[in-house]
Amino acid sequence: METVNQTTGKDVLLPDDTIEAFRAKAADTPHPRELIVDLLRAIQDHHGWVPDAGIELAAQTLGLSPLQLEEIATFYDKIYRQPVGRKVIHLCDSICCWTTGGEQVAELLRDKLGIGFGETTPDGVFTLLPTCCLGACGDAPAMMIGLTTYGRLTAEKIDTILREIRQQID
Amino acid sequence: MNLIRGIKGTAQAYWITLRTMFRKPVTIQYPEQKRQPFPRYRARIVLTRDPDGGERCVACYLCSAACPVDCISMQAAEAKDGRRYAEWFRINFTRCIFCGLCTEACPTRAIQMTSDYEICNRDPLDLVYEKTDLLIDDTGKDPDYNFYRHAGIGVVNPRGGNEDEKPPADVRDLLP
Amino acid sequence: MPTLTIDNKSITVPDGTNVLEAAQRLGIVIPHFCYHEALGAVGACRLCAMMFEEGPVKGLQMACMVTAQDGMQISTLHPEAQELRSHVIEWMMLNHPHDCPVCDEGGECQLQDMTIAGGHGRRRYAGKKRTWINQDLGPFVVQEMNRCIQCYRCVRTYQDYCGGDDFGVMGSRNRLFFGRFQPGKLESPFSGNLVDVCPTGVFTDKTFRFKTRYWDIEEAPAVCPHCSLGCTVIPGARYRELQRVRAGVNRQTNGFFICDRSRFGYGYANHRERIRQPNCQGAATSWREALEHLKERLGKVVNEYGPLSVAIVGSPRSSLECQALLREWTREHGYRPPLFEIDNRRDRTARILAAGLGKQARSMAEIADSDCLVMLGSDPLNEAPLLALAIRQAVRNGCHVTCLDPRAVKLPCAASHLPVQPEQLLPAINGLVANRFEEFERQDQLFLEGAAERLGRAERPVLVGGGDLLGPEGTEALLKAARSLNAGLFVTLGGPNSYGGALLSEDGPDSEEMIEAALEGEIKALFCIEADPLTEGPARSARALGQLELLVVCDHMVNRTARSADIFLPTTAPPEAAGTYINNEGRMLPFGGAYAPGLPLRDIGEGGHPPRTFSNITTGGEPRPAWAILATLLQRPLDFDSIHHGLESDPHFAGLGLLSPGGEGRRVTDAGMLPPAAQPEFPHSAPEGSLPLLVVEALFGTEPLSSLSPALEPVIPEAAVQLHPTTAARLGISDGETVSLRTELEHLRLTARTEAEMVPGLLVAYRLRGTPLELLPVGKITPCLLEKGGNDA
Amino acid sequence: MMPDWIITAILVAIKLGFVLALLLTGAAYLVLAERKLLGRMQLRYGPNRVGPFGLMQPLADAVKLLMKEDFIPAQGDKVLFFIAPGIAAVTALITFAVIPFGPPLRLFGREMPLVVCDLNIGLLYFLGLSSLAVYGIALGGWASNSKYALLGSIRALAQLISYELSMGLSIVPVVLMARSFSLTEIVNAQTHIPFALLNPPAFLVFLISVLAESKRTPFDIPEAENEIVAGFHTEYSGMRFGMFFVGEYINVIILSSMVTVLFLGGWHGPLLPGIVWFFGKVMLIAFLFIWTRGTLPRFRYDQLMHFGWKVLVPIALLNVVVTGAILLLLQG
Repeated sequence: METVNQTTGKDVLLPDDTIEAFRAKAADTPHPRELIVDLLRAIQDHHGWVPDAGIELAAQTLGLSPLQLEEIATFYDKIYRQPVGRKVIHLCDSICCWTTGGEQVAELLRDKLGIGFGETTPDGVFTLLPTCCLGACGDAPAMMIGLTTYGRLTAEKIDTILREIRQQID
Repeated sequence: MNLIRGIKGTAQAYWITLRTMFRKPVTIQYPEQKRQPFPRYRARIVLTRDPDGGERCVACYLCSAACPVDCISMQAAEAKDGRRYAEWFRINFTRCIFCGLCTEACPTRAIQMTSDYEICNRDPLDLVYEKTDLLIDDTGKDPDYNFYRHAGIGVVNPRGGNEDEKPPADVRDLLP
Repeated sequence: MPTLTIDNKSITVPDGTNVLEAAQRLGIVIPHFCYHEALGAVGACRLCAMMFEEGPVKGLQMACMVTAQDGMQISTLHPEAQELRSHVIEWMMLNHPHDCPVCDEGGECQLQDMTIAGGHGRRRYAGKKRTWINQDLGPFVVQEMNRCIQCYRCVRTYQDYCGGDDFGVMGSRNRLFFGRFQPGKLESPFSGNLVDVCPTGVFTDKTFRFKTRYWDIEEAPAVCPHCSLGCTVIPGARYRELQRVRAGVNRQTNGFFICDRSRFGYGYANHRERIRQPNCQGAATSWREALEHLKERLGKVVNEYGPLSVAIVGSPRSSLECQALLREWTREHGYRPPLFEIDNRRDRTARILAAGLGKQARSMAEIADSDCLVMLGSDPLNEAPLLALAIRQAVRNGCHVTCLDPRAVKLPCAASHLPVQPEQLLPAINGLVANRFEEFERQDQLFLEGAAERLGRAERPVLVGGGDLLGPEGTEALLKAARSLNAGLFVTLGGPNSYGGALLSEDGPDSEEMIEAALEGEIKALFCIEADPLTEGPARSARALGQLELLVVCDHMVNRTARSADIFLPTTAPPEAAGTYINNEGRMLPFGGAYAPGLPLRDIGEGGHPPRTFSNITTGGEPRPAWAILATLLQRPLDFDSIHHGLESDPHFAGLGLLSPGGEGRRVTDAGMLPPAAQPEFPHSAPEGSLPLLVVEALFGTEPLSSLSPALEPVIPEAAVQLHPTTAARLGISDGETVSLRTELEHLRLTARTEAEMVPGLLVAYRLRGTPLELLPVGKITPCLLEKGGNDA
Repeated sequence: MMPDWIITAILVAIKLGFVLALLLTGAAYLVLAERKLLGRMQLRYGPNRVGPFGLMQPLADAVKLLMKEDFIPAQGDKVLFFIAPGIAAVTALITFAVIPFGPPLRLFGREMPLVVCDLNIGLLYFLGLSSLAVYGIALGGWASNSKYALLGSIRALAQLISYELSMGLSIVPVVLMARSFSLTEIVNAQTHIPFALLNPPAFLVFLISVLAESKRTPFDIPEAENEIVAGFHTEYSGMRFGMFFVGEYINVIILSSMVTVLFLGGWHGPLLPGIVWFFGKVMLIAFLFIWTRGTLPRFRYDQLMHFGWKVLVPIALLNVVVTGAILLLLQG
């Protein structure tokens, strides 16, 4: 993934061709607002999180005001408006997970990663966030990393998952 | 019988007034003799300061609204640090009836009453007190109370820094 | 028309009324936040719970979400409903700070009222409260987010009703922030309505900050004097200072909202340079002496040159009462008939409209209800902002808006805009009737044919015109078009009482004739009542005024004419006295005086502190209503009854005396009236290489009263000339460059701004007060030379 | 030797001067005495700041009244408004002309009766003037153009008319017993026994009627301050009010004198000089007036009328008949 513009050396939020694609799509739709989430996710995929400049870029691309983007961006907790690690752990803290040992899982994760909720590991790999429900009550306790949901968490399972991810990244 | 009772009753009344005439009057000769007011006696109004030495009055106009004789007037203003204060504050003591409704209305404990009742004067204008005349260097009752420590405006402490407040929220925060 | 019973009281309400409205009609107070008559109900605040005991709906329901139906039996006092309400209000109050003493909303706070009405008297929550860092929202509105109870009224007003897109709600759940993406000025010209609509103190008026409590302010329903729409406003004053203006309710005109020009443009009444004492030749004097002097000088002129040597100029800023007395005065003494607008173009436009409007008249409420709007030469956001809001409501209801205008007309809603040259407006209007557009290019023809087709199909079409651009001829054509298309007509005029002046002047002489007479020396004395011929009048006014022997000016603001007056008589500003305006649809709207004039306490010179000596005399309390000055000169009683009685003998004004301030007003009766004779305008001879310059009104900075307001200074636009990019490219000018602009009389240096949506080949400039641009007549084409640079000037 | 008429004139002037001075200072100090006595009855001191024991208070009051703003109601009848206090004061003053306040005195070799004018119909003169005094009040209330003043004067009219009847009737036995209308004759008829002892009912009725005539408590409904502000003189201020005020207190002196003359034997009394007896008795009655004011509350209007017409008038009438019958029997 290329995140730095080779000529200017600045952070690039989104490659130019993707922006153009979105611009063309926006011109075609009667309500460009429907593209907001897609565009914000695209920026997030590319840049890791959505900075203010990302909101402004998206607004300009879709012909909307930055506020209209920000309304959506701040509404969803899976759109990150602050820097996060390369992988974000969403740990479910809803009732089913809680009754099946969610608290212990949370404790375990905090210990293993050495961070609290809302924090990022010093190596910039993991960010730990609570989330209200992952829709995986049947597999409680559950967490989500990236687009993958992991259920029936145990200490060993967590160890394996974290290790695998670290390996992937390296 | 009625007649006798009537005559007797009338005569008794005359006797009482006559007898009273020879008793010692209860009048206190005021300027020469002075009376010590009771501890809870409430008269002349003052403006107090908060424990940090700032003016307690936030010029909310509630005392002037509560005043039945309209003797309080003021103008609110904003200081650089966001504190709302009285640009000027005036009590016309020629009108004040010391009813105490202003102190009851005061949400910041700024306006309080003292037991000084001797505020007569020959020139009515001398009884129009301005803020400099009213403001004292003391907290009066409730010595620990400071409105701005509870109001959430961020004057005494930064916003969200008061005892009963959470730190400022941020919509861009990652945590829910 | 269902009939329902609420708390054992029966009421029959129109179809579609919700139960909350029905209860309000019965006078039952039920706490609510999210419901607002203009915004509708969303059932979000959960506070208006009522127990539905019998009928089609059963159980505990939100009253605002239930449509009234026959046979409903509802109790507002049911214990369950009361308990729910008290819990809901307690939740809402959890995070609300205890800062009412330092909150400007205190005393007129819906949250205070509803908390008590909801049954929550004492806070039980002892935990920590949520706090926020506020944003700076510009010069008009202060934000204090800690007080927010998440009722969403602000967003629904700003985005849905007013069409702004820079303010909204961010975050989710218990962490909602109502504000902008970044701190900065709220861009919508209706941002001030947040102050009115917020039920608590999150948004308060910055210009009114910490000034006064609700119970101390002197208020009266009034009519906004800043454009011709006649919106109801409520000015409020304390210590002889006009301190704020808030929106009044008039369902026929403005509804519940007003624009920022109306709300924050009130500073003219407190203007420091306002002359508050009569003066003769610049020396202050008393009323008695000034009037004696006036009679003497006037008598001398009349004796020497006859009564026809006296001319009178009234103004569209004056009340109808003043205008009526002016006419009587001239009739009684045989003076020249009065003029009510010195700008000839605006004068004739108003008279033609007043003579012909009749059944085609539409109110703003009817515009909001229209299904097809065609706008011709009208730029509502700049000329009459509330009209834009009415148009937006129409669009929200499915109306299609077509806009023909040389300018880049920006509307807070979708509209199809065709830039046309100013002189193309007339053929376009005629074309709409005949459905023939030969003079236009092929592409434009298609656009216009579409508009004509929609107009023909529509059930409630309205033609919206801008009087300034259309001019007398255009207005006449539009009138004919409206009649033949059986469409409504809504034309904005020059001033708040242009219509009244037009009704009174009928086919009398116009300013051209008067100036001509003055130049020939026939006029020796000129009486200006709230009029400023040197600024607003024809360019020759200065020369004409130089020939006078006596110039009398009655006004409440200082302007060019007032500065050169022989006798100056101070009048009251609109909020200081009662009167009547007739708005551009012919609606008679009386207004009350909110306070008596006087030098504001703040300006007396003791640092805002009231003087320690008491006096019976109000400092600077000399200004009198213009009508009262005239009544004194006419030796009439100083009350409205006799004036209204006199006016009502004219069938137009039937029912005037029955109206009261703050009501919906009443449209003037359509009665035969002679329009002025048609007089085609001859364009100026254009020098070689010149470009047509169109001078127009702007939202801020061009209207004479509001432009004196210090609160509006930060938003007054730069002195600029707008031109199409192609035009700019031809001249080699780029955006933001300083250019030199030469007209016959003036030489200006302006910034050039390119504007892609306007018509090519035309220059557009705002008629900014205090710049030489203010001398150029509005709506007229002035030929001018535009050059790059202009550093030499 | 001076001509006779000059001596007469000088004597009359001396008497007039004496009487005037006496009445005016008497009235002034009666006010002070009343305030002092009422004060003591209410456990207060009364005025004690001006001069020793507050003795200069009347002077201070006079100065104050003279300096006060003289106010005339805008819609009032100016002429009547001017005249009314004068009528009240003057009628009170000239009533004293017929009252003998001591035994005849020998001066310049002539016997001088201590009465300004010894009319043989002195009693009728007194009754006539006391009826005239009503005009001052009635006109004052009318001219003020104020509802309180008007109400006060209407009340005064009704009250004075009612009580004049019983007063007149209670005098009839006195005339019967003294066989004269001359006040000097009446006094002389009581050389040994005062009529108060001979005819107590007439004395009581007269005393009560006289209280009512003076419009003082308990008969002060014409100026009942907690109902109609100050009654007929509500709109009066300054010296014009002062004249009403002085008139009232002179009236008290005169009515006390009349009680003395008609029932208490005038100047007759053992040991002390006659004039001392006379003024002693007057002061006693005046004290009774003040004492009554300190003791009794005000009547209600209907009680007042009831008492006058249904109690006093029948008693007085019966008394006339009984006295007449007894006198006839004694003669026969």
